[in-house]
Amino acid sequence: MTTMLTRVKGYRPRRRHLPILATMAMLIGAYVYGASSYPAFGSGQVVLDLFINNAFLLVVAVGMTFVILTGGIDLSVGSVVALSTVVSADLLQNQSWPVYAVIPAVLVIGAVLGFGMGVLVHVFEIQPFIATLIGMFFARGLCYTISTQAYSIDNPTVANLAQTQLPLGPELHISIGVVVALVVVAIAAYVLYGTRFGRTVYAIGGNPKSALLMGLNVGRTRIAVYTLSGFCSALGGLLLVLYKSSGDPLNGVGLELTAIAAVVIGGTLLTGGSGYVLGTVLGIMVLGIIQTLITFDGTLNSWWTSIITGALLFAFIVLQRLAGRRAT
Amino acid sequence: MKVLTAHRLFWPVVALLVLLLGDLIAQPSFFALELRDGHLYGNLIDILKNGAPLILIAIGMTLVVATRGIDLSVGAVVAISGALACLHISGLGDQNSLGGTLAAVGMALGLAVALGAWNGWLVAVLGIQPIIATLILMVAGRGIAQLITGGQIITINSHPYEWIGSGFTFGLPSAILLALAVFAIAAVLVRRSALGLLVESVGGNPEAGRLAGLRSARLSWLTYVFCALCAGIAGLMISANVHSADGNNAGQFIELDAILAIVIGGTQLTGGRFSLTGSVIGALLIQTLTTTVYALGIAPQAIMLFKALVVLVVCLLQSPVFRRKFGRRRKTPPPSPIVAPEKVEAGV
Amino acid sequence: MLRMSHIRKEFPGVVALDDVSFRMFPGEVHALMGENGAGKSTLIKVLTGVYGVDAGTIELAGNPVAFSGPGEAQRSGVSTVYQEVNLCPNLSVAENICLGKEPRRRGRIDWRGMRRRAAALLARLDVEVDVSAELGSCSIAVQQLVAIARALDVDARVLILDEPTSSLDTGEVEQLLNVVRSLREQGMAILFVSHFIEQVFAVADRMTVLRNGKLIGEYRTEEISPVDLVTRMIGKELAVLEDLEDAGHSRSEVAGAPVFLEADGVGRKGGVAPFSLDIREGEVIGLAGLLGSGRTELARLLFGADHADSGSVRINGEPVSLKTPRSGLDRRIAFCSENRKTEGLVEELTVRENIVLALQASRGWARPISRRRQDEIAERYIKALDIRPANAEAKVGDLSGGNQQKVLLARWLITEPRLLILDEPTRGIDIGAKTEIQRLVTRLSGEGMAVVFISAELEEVLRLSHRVAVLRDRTVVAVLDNESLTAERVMATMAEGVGR
Amino acid sequence: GGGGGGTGEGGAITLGFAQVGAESGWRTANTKSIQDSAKAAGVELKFSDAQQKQENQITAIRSYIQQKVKVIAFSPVVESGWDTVLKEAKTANIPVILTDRAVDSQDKTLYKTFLGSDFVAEGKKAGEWLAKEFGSAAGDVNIVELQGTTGSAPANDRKKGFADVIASNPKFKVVASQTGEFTRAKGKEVMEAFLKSQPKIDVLYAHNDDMALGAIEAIQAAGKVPGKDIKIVSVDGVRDALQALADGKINHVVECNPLLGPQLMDLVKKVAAGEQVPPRIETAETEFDQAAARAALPQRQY
Ligand SMILES: Nc1ncnc2c1ncn2[C@@H]1O[C@H](COP(=O)(O)OP(=O)(O)OP(=O)(O)O)[C@@H](O)[C@H]1O
Ligand SMILES: Nc1ncnc2c1ncn2[C@@H]1O[C@H](COP(=O)(O)OP(=O)(O)OP(=O)(O)O)[C@@H](O)[C@H]1O
Ligand SMILES: [Mg+2]
Ligand SMILES: [Mg+2]
Repeated sequence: MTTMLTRVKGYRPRRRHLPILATMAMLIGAYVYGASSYPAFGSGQVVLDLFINNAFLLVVAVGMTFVILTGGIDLSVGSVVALSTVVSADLLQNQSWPVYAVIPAVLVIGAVLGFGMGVLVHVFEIQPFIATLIGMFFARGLCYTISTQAYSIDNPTVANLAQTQLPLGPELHISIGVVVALVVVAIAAYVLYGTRFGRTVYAIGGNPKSALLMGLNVGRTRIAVYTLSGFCSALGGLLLVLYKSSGDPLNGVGLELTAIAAVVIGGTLLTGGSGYVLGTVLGIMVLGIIQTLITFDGTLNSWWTSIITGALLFAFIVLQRLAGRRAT
Repeated sequence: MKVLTAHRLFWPVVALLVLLLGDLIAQPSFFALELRDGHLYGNLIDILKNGAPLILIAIGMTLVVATRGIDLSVGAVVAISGALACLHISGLGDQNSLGGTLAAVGMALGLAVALGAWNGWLVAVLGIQPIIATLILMVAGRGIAQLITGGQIITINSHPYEWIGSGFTFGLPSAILLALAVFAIAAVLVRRSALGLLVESVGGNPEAGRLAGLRSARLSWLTYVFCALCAGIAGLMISANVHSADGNNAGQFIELDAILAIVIGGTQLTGGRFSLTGSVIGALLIQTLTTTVYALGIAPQAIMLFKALVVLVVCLLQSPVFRRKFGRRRKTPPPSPIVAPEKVEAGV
Repeated sequence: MLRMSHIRKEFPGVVALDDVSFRMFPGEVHALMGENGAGKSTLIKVLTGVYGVDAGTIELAGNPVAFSGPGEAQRSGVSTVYQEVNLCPNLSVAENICLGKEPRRRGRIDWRGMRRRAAALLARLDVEVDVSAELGSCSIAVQQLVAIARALDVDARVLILDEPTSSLDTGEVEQLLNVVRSLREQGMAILFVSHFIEQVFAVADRMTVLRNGKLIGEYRTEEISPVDLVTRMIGKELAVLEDLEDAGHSRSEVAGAPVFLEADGVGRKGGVAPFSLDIREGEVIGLAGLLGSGRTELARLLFGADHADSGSVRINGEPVSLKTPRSGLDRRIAFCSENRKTEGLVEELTVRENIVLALQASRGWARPISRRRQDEIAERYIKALDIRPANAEAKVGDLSGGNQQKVLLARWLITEPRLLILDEPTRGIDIGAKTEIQRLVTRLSGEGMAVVFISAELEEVLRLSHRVAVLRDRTVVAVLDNESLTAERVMATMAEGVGR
Repeated sequence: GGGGGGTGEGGAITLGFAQVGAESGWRTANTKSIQDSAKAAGVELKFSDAQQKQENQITAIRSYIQQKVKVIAFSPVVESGWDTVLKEAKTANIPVILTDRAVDSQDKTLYKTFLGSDFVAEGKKAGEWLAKEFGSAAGDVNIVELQGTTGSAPANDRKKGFADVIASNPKFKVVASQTGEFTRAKGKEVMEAFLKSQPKIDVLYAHNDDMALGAIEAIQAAGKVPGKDIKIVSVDGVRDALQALADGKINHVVECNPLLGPQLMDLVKKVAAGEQVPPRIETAETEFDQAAARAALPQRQY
């Protein structure tokens, strides 16, 4: 007996791409608005500065994207960033370690912290929010025990790297941090799209119980994702070291929220299972462009700055939402 | 005994007691209570008084969390409500006038409710993810609070207003009495009516709730309003406690503490089952932790590490997996955590 | 091939398996039989390492094993389709089939190859869907088929199918059984769980019967008759099917009754094409159609779960707008969804809470149902539908699949609706309970309740309905009077759309 | 929105100012002073608020460079980590003025001048007052300290300056020191705990006025008299503190002057005109005792 299962393969709009498209359109809109209001805004360097200023955040947010895609959250990123800068500063300045030894050391510390949180989440079934909050307290506490003061790094290699400008054209340049960040984004996008690990991340976000029954290695992937986020935070910390040539235990206070906001504005669902790294890049651009617009305006006092930031955030999010709705 | 340890509030309560015991050992006079100016005075009273705002916010946020939401804007609402009330009172001819103070309180709470309605609208009507929806107010709200205070700290001198934050009634801090009153009202409202069940269903499986005919949007909207109202009251308390409104610092990072309290109290951030009593215990635990830090004289640099350690221990104790792995003393594997939470909760 | 000896598994308060032994041979289909809650799914989960055992041993091909989880079981050649659809709704059909064993090229997932392989596997089951569509947008039946296709993908030695046919139509079932037979030819050991006795007899070589977590016995198919089997499953004689068998309803029986609901040109773009239908009080309308023909979509429109973008609905002659489930509930329409897991139950809540949910929703939050009433209602329906364990405070998520289905049904029955829409209400329910439900439907319609009844089992539809609406390609192609209606006739209509 | 960058057509100087944030009344007064005096001096001000984040300040400075402002001024959130962006400013030929806090850069050519106060000196002044006040006291002097936000420069420096001075006399003992995060609420909460854990407190040293004001309430609630039973010294000199000083609840306030605006505008004009300026200018700061507080109160704006 045959069944007649002819289903029309008509055009089904790629609903999951809509938020990203909408965000992109709004970014362009914001840029055009900025360029028409403030002449200096139109120079390409303003866009490149967005990347230069946010390179470290981008790396952190990429790690966060992985975690959020599994339906988790990582609150420790800000503290781990701070810890990385403090450890780098301490090792370079006080212990006189060479740069090429400091980099792996810091990355390992970040990854180990992430791994620990992953174990808490997966093995002991502690809610991600709390497990990483513990990590947040812990890393920040370590910062303070190393130093309560910010200090400069005057290592010549670091200074060199920090001040290298890679020219992209007349009066246009980017920093080494941007290159690193873009490489991280590219790798992350590839991993999420093209590897088994990446797809498992999505599966866990979709339904962790099912993922387990489907025979996927949920435990390893979960722990790996937090380890990855710890690693990315440490890398972000290193980029911040390059950016500021200093270590500061107060670095990255509230950074976790900025990173989460960027990821979510980029269209990733906080419940997991849906989203793209590219969206995260756009999310960061949105936050960055809001800040840049306000700086260019330069007439707002402190509280109006907060209020207008909130209002612009609102405008972006609602427009994105409505665009997504309209088209479905 | 087994029933007792299986209760989901058992471990948080144990942690709270252990912490208090530690205080007692470190500082034998820790539990000392004396009567001063007709009211009780001592560390325990401080814990209750200073913990009251957190308790309130944790109660409000518990319901939001139960519907799978989160409210990051409570800190901003705290600042705004305190600022508005103090602004109004500072403009009064007679700051001690009861009517003027009541008007100020009414205005502040009214604004708080409006802010909650705004959050709820973004989440329930526009369907924006809660964390982002409330982030908007978290960012803008600080600005609004500072706009109200003009960036300065508004100092006031109003006895009726102070009562909210640092006054005493029946020898006990009025703040804790207020918080307990809100808790009692919320608990009765939630467990004596069907609200609790409906909220838990909406949080447990939103689509199922919708198909069962629940007005889930309205319900989650309401939870945001309630949460903001609680935050508003907390804002009054915090500002009344120091007779001043600080638009920038009041309620900073209180959202994190509240969420921590809720989770310690046994409510899952993924929504569904919730426990108001648990959240209250969680909040008390956090406040006790803060007071302990001061009582033990822990150096400021070490506070974070100490907090990390305590929270870690509490969470591990609560984790059935951890107890199963490391608590080999009991012969049968411990049962899954929730046995009959209903009875306890319904009893409040 | 596989031997499980003296297995014991205890959950808090319930002994799910008690000294159960079980074996499987290569090249044989082994059916695991038992009522709802007998312990079938638990046995399977114990076998594949989802749960640890409290006592007993498991041997695979002579070697003792203790899988740490489904992943390890899969790698050791035990491929499983669990009872509830356990897939990721956010991923595409192709991914769901290939997840964890994606074809790769130079370390990178070969997406095209993956889609091809998925399509090929589905074709084996005679399913044709767009494999790059999101799984969540597919009907539960398609999801079930996807889960089966996924299990076929491994070169497994043991294939376990836990109620694979619960929401499939005759056609798909036939196809699936063919696939099972061909796998048997290849020497695979297959464990098959189903509540459909005919299917079991059609395919199984050997059966094991469980009752209340205890082993009743192992039989070769030739040795046992269906009646014997049922008797062993439920522990007593069952002589109920007969009195319903040829009830043979017809439109004329309800001709005099007032029309309850009248749908005129109701439809939804991308859902069902506009249709018109009137339902009289006391009438049972069956919906028949093939997989994905739009029965569920039609039912959802009648309830207001989705809102229609054309047409109008009148209830008792008055025009009404059904835009939300709430509006349906307010008009005393009840809709028991086919997908109990995602659209039905709140797993964390108790049986009692799940049962009273819809009733409570319709009363509003301010008028709580007193705890005593709740207990009473729960008690009554636990008894009426034989929900096990008979504990109103058990978490619904811990119940066996069939018992969950009964809870969902109970939720809607207590709202005392005037129109009851049942979408696959008998999914995964054992014969005893199924008969009970059928009898209930007959009784309720006798009392004047209008019923829309959807079931993949055509016989069941014919047995209960006064009229049968046939859908094809999301269009109502015919509404047939049940008088002297035969399954063949309906099937012909489903296939070709021959008029009335 | 305002027009482009650079020197305005009418010859007005554009000043890009990157403020730390608005974390306290002190800071707000600082901002207001700068905004008001910019207006008065005819300087076009591009203001930005970094919300206590160095990254934001760097971002703002970069955007000022893009906008080609004439002069850049900023109050560094922290002292370290400015070399890269300051080099960019230097390359773009934009002079930089630091206000309020210095940076610890080795290369002193990266900025033209520093205008502000010295936190260490403030701590010292508080210590000196204490040494004078209790110099003749018999027995130990038990001090409790309310620190600012852990890790912040004012907290670190005010603690250090104070500690340096009192170290010379062994009878001064800091019996408890805890962070009050620069806020009244925390100041009160911590003081409440101190009052219970410390049997005898003679002096309270608070890193800012707000914490002292909070602590006063705790002291009163404990049935003690602030200013008498426990002497109080704090830093900043905001209006409420001077009032408390006048009322005798605080004993001494070291001023940290936020009203840098007029001085800054002078410097901006000079720097813009290419004039030479001294590398370091300390703001005029006093200390207040009760009489000075009474005198200063009527004019206090913040
Ligand atoms: N996780 C669990 N926690 C507690 N009890 C459970 C759990 N899983 C199953 N049970 C209980 O174990 C018993 C056996 O359930 P099981 O799912 O194996 O039944 P089944 O034979 O598959 O029934 P059905 O035909 O309805 O699917 C039931 O009484 C059920 O309530
Ligand atoms: N061309 C198609 N592409 C993708 N999905 C389709 C297509 N046609 C139908 N569907 C899916 O099939 C379902 C429509 O049928 P519906 O669920 O109403 O079928 P049904 O008759 O109840 O069949 P069953 O429940 O047995 O699958 C919808 O979930 C719809 O998303
Ligand atoms: Mg089962
Ligand atoms: Mg269907």
